[in-house]
Amino acid sequence: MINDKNSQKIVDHIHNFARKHSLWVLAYGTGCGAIEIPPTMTSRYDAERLGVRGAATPRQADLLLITGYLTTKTLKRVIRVYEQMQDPKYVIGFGSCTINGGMYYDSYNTINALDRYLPVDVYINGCMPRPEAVIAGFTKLQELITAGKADGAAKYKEKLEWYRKNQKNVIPNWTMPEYNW
Amino acid sequence: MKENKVKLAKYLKEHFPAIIEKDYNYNRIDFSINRELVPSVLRLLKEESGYIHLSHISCVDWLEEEEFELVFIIWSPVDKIKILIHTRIDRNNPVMDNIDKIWRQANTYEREIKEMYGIEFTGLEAADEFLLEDWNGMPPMRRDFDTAAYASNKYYNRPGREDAMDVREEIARHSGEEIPDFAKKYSR
Amino acid sequence: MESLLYSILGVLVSLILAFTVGMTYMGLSRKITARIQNRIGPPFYQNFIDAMKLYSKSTGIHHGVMHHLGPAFIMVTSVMSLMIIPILNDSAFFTNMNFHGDLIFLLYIMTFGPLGMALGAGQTGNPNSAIGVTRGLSQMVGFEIPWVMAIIALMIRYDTSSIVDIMNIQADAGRWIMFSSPFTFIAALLAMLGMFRYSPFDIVGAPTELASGPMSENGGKYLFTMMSSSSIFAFAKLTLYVNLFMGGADNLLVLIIKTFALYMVPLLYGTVSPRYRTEQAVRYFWGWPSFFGLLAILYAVFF
Amino acid sequence: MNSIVIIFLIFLAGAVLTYIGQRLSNILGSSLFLLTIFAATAQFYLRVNTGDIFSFSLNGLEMEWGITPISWLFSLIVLGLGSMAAVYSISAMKAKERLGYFYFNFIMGIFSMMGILLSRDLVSFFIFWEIMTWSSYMIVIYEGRSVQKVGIKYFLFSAIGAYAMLMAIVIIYSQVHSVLIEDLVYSFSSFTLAYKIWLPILLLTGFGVKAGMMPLHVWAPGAYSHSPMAYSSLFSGALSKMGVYGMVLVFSMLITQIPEHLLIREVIAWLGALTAAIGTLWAIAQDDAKKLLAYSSVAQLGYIITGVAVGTELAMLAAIFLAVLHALFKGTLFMVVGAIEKQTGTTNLTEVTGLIRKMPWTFIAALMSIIALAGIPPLGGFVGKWMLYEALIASDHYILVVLIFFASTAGFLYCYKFLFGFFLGQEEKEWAHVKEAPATMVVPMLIFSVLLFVLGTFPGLLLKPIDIGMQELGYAASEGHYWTMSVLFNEYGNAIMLQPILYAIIAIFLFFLVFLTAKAFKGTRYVSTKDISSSGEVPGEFENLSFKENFFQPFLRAVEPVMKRQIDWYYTLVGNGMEALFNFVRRVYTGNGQTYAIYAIVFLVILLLLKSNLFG
Amino acid sequence: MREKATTLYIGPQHPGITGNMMIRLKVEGDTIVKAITEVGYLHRSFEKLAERRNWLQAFTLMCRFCVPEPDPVEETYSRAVELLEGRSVPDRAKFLRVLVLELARISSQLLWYGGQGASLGLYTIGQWSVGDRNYILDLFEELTGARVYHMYIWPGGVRRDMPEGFEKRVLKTMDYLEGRLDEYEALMFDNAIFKKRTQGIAIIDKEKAIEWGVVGPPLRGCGIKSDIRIDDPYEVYEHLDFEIPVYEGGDIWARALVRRDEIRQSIRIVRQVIKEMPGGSYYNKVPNPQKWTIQKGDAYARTEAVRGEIGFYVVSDGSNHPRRAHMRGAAYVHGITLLEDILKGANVADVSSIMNSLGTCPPEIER
Repeated sequence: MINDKNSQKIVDHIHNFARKHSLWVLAYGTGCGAIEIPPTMTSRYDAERLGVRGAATPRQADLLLITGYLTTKTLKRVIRVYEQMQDPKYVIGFGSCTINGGMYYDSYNTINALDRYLPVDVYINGCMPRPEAVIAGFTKLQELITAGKADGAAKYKEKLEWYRKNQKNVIPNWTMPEYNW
Repeated sequence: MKENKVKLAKYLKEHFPAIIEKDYNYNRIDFSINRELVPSVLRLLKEESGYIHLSHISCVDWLEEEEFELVFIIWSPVDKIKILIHTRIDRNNPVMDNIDKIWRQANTYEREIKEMYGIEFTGLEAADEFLLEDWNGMPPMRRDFDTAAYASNKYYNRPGREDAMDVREEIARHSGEEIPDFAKKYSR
Repeated sequence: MESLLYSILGVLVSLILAFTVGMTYMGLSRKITARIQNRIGPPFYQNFIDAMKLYSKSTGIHHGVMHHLGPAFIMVTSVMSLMIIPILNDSAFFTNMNFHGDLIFLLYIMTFGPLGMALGAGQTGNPNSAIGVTRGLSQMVGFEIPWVMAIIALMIRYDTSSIVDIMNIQADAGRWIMFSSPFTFIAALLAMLGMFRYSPFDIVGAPTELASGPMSENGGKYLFTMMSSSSIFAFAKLTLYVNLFMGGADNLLVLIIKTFALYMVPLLYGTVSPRYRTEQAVRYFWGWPSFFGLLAILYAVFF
Repeated sequence: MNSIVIIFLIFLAGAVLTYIGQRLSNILGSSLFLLTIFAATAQFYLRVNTGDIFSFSLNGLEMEWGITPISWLFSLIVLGLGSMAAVYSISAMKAKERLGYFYFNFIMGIFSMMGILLSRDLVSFFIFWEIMTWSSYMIVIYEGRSVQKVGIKYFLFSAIGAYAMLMAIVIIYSQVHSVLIEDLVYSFSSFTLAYKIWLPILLLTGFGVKAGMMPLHVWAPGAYSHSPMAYSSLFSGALSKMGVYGMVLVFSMLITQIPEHLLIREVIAWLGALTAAIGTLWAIAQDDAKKLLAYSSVAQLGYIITGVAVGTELAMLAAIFLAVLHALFKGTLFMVVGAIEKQTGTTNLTEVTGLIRKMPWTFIAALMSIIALAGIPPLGGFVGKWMLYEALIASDHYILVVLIFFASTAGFLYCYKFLFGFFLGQEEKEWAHVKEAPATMVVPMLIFSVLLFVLGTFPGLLLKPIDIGMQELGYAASEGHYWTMSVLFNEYGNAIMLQPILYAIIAIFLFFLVFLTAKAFKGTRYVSTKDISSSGEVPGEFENLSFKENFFQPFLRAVEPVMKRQIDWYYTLVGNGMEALFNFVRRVYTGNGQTYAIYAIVFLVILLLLKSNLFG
Repeated sequence: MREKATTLYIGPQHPGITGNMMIRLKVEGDTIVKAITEVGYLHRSFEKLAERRNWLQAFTLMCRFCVPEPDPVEETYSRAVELLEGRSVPDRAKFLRVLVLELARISSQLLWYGGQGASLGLYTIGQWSVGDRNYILDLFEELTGARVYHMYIWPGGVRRDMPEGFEKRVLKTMDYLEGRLDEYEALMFDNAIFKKRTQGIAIIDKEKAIEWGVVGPPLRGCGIKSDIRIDDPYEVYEHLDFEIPVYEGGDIWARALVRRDEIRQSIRIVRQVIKEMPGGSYYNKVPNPQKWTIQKGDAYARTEAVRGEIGFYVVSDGSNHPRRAHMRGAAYVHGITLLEDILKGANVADVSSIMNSLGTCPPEIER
């Protein structure tokens, strides 16, 4: 509708402002990090004051929290859920396990580096990350959104083949329905 | 406690002469028996002696001895004694009798042991997959399954996992941030 | 022609007003809930940001034409009911289209949206949506009974089915219907609890039961439309209640105070109530609220 | 020759010719069938004027055929729906057996209904009534022995109604010594009180059976749902309206002459409202679309009966308006079911799913009719419902309003179930082959949908003839008082202006349609219904994602006490087992058409004998 | 051919699920005709990994078995290893362990309050109780250095002594909590709707409870007094004075009442422990972990965790790492067979509530 470059910039700015202050987290506790989500959301830490709130289904969500280690079985579901989310969408990796496998580095059932399979915008380290750290992660993501750098979803589309190759490497039976992006 | 255990051992000996008893201190007593008799021992203990609670079923892989050891741990709230019943089965032909008719919860244990060790429980009715999805290798809990090798083959390992490497600078370079002073002074 | 333009302008202004006020109320409700829950809560304008975010989603999916149109149906209901509810007493500007409709028309136009939403949710093929819809429609049958009883009582008592007339009657008598026909008010208020779908009547989109029910497949722009629609509708409903039972409002400030006070009822009740099951909710509405509705009718007939 | 007689001759000759023609060839049969109905329709509307009277005497019995405004109005239903259903049935009945039989009875049905409307004496009224019962009965049992139980139920109740009516006619004749309706009306006030009470009750029993009034509605769900859908639309849309027609006559002519405190009005109005409520609840519980629509018809007729029984100007206006609309939307809905049955082979709402993209036109027709049925503005159903509520409130029937409103709101449930069941939900592989129904089936439905739409905004088009008909029945003119072309008024003088509402709705709808669709506002794209957010899981191949079974279970649980027993149960209780009763009836009556014909003839003979021997 | 009943997925991505697991519900109307649980989304194979670690390294894995209540698992593992080795634990360590265990019990029950409330749409109680739970986590943080995974109870004792003035802060927190509990109970247990939603739902009768091996609060909610702290006492529980709440009924309501009372009892225990805390050492030092070998044998230790009985079967082959460390989770029984059985015939609306009341915890099942 608006072709002018400057006004596009302004529109982008407004959009980014809205996006960063309204992060709807998909209700999916993939790992043990899920235990620190309730404290983050409830009275002491109250992430809702940053505009972070839960969303029940992937269609409504903006933010996918990978709360800890991912088994291959969960990874398959996470990929499906992630692909059902609407752009722009963000991924936060929680805890050491998502970064390099953490203490499960030698487990036969968990992946060791999340960003090979999904585009991660922000990692929060720790085991467990404390609610403060989680909130710091949210603010970091907000900064990235403002700067326009939280473009994981775009990267994912761009490098889809690479991601798919990695995903299919670890998921033995790839029975996903056909998506049209 | 002590006399109860002696009585119990005597009682079981009467019914199952082959049973081997081993007493531990406090409230534990162990019995070993061959696998065919395990269900009848358990049924006897549950129905006649009040050992109504099946606390645990475990499996140990004795690779060196080519055997699996199955351990059934049962508990009586009246006697307050826990009994460990050990049985050994051939590792190359691992078959065991199903006891989920005696205790319903045994079903879950057996499903897991079947999946993790590849032990067949005769007459077990449950879905094939329990914890693993589309697993078609060696049952992973067997001693000869090398999980570290499997993991390093299958999954990408991020560099820096090797012991005692300081990755902070690399992370900082990657994310374009300064390392805060307080972080600098800690070192391994 | 000029008057048409004038009323279209009035409609647009009241739409913007309803959207703003409704959104702010919802934001405030989040804030108030948060305070009850010992939290700071989001800023009161959080809902505007959320709406903006939803609109700025760069992709959106639908599962077919009814799903696509569902939000439009809902919007028709919200805007239509806003249009036939006068916003202020004796205001030329905010009369909208109130002379075109009456209470029974309002009852029916209010069901247009749920049906549209139900159709939209139905086409997604998501079983959660379908279950949510069955729950929502069942609940609607529940709360419409006391609500229609209250409306009939009003019509009997005041010999009119026009909202404007009822407002004028209150202005003339100098007494709110809330006090002069208390049973009617109670029945309508209890029905309102269901209409607002806060706990304990939030059975439609109950997250822990059905993900988010009929909205399971709606994201981005659809959710934005539904969100705006529900805030407009909330304002319309509150204004209607204020008009019918609390003497209407002479200016916007009074209107906002009155609607907000009314809004607190479902909100505060919601924060301390668990959720009913569907049949319990339906039976609840056919219990005490309908009894009060019956009393209201008897009261209107005999007094 | 009199134009009325010509119509009857067209029908009779057409019926026979069609039957013979169908024996010769399909095309000949179908074209004769259509020709007959259209010729008769044309003859009726072009050549017959109100006031045409054909009187004759049979065995000394004065009889009269003629047309009044009110019967002209009902003829709209019969001929309009009849001709559309005829067009529809050409495709719908394609490749079915015994078409000649079907066509014959179809024409005879319309013929008899026209006969009822044109009769101005009770004997020919009764004869045509029996022909109607007989022809519809023949179609109910069209599908053979499997529906015999249903047929017998229909037969049994029709017989009860017929006996009641016959008894009433005999009484009337004994009192008035004439069977002309106007004589009856003229001398009714001189009847004794007992006759004044019993006559309307007997007549209403007869009409109530056809109109499906509780507790005489038991036959209706089965009969509606088991006849071929092409006929069901006529059956539920027009044939049941004959009962309403009779009731209108009884209430406006006879009951106005008896004292109010006898409460006949109240009782019938309550029965109507209860019919509406119970019928709605049972419709919600149905899984078969035909059954659902059948119960829905029972419920809708309940509204109409209530309106007729309350009998104030506005109520009568509303009732007749609703009667016409019911013919439109229920006719369409039965046609929709027929179309779906033809394309998918089943009418089970739990099996068929996701047809919206396969049968879009059918869906539009269904949606329009459903919106009208549910009474949602801006379609026609709203006008009728609104007038009914206002009439009930104005005539102090407050609890009835609540009951009717309950039925109407609960009606949304089955409306949604119908739409969701067939058209929405998952698109399953097993229905991937389904195509849109042929044009001859779709066009009648769409015509009706357009009519519903037009009547929603310009109800005056229909209210005008109703008004004229009601004036004939002795009501004051209501135009300008209760309605104008597109404005409705209630007793309090509040108005609903339908035009601005329509325009506003269209404007809002279009605005958001554009908003949701246009690229400029970030367009969206279609994804298949298989790609739903099912908690991250990929549904298995055989897993059913369509939520169909026990659709409204929570609601039905809430109303469980009311629905514990079908009305049938009470009949079974009374008759020491309906099964036993059926068996008895089956022994008396073998279940084929001929015996019914014999039965009807016997009736006639008895009537004539009675005439000459008893009262001669 | 398509199935008749509709498939409804509860989880893994679902707001109502109590962890990363899936229940495939087959529903007709809102009645569940069949429920199939599917687990394995969290299977990391701790036990396999533990076989590759030495005795002390394995302990860091163990506490991560069950997220909401890591301490009972640490306790059970440590005690199993101690039993196996015959290592004794100082008295002070025992008291500290009981302190941590009971604090963990309170914290977990507070989390349950949130789960049970939210599953029925009462979000306020969750906000309160999970918020107040932070005070307990603060205590943990002070004592152990971590909020969630404390790694405090380890073989040979505990890892640290109490800091200065810790007792006072514990007591203060307990006083505060006790006051708050009244509010929770008023909000939840005095609520007519809550009663309507829980009474008579998901009934387990006594015979079934025994037959299916139910443990913990669900068992006590059936009217069976069974608690390992009394039946098979460990640490110092036999010297403490507390009651085991038992309620008849076997429905969600009874289980909720049991949990409600358990918090009060835990507070009572904590107060006693603080009062009777002996002095002395808190740790019997183990050898250099790399060289720490344990003689061949096996041991089984059981603990009453919040959800019920957990047990550790530890086997040593004489080396410096466990041959087998097999845990039995409390939810292992409730989570699969029993849940499937109870859900059959239940209402869709109650699934989440039932899971919360049974205390289904997938990580414990899957390990």
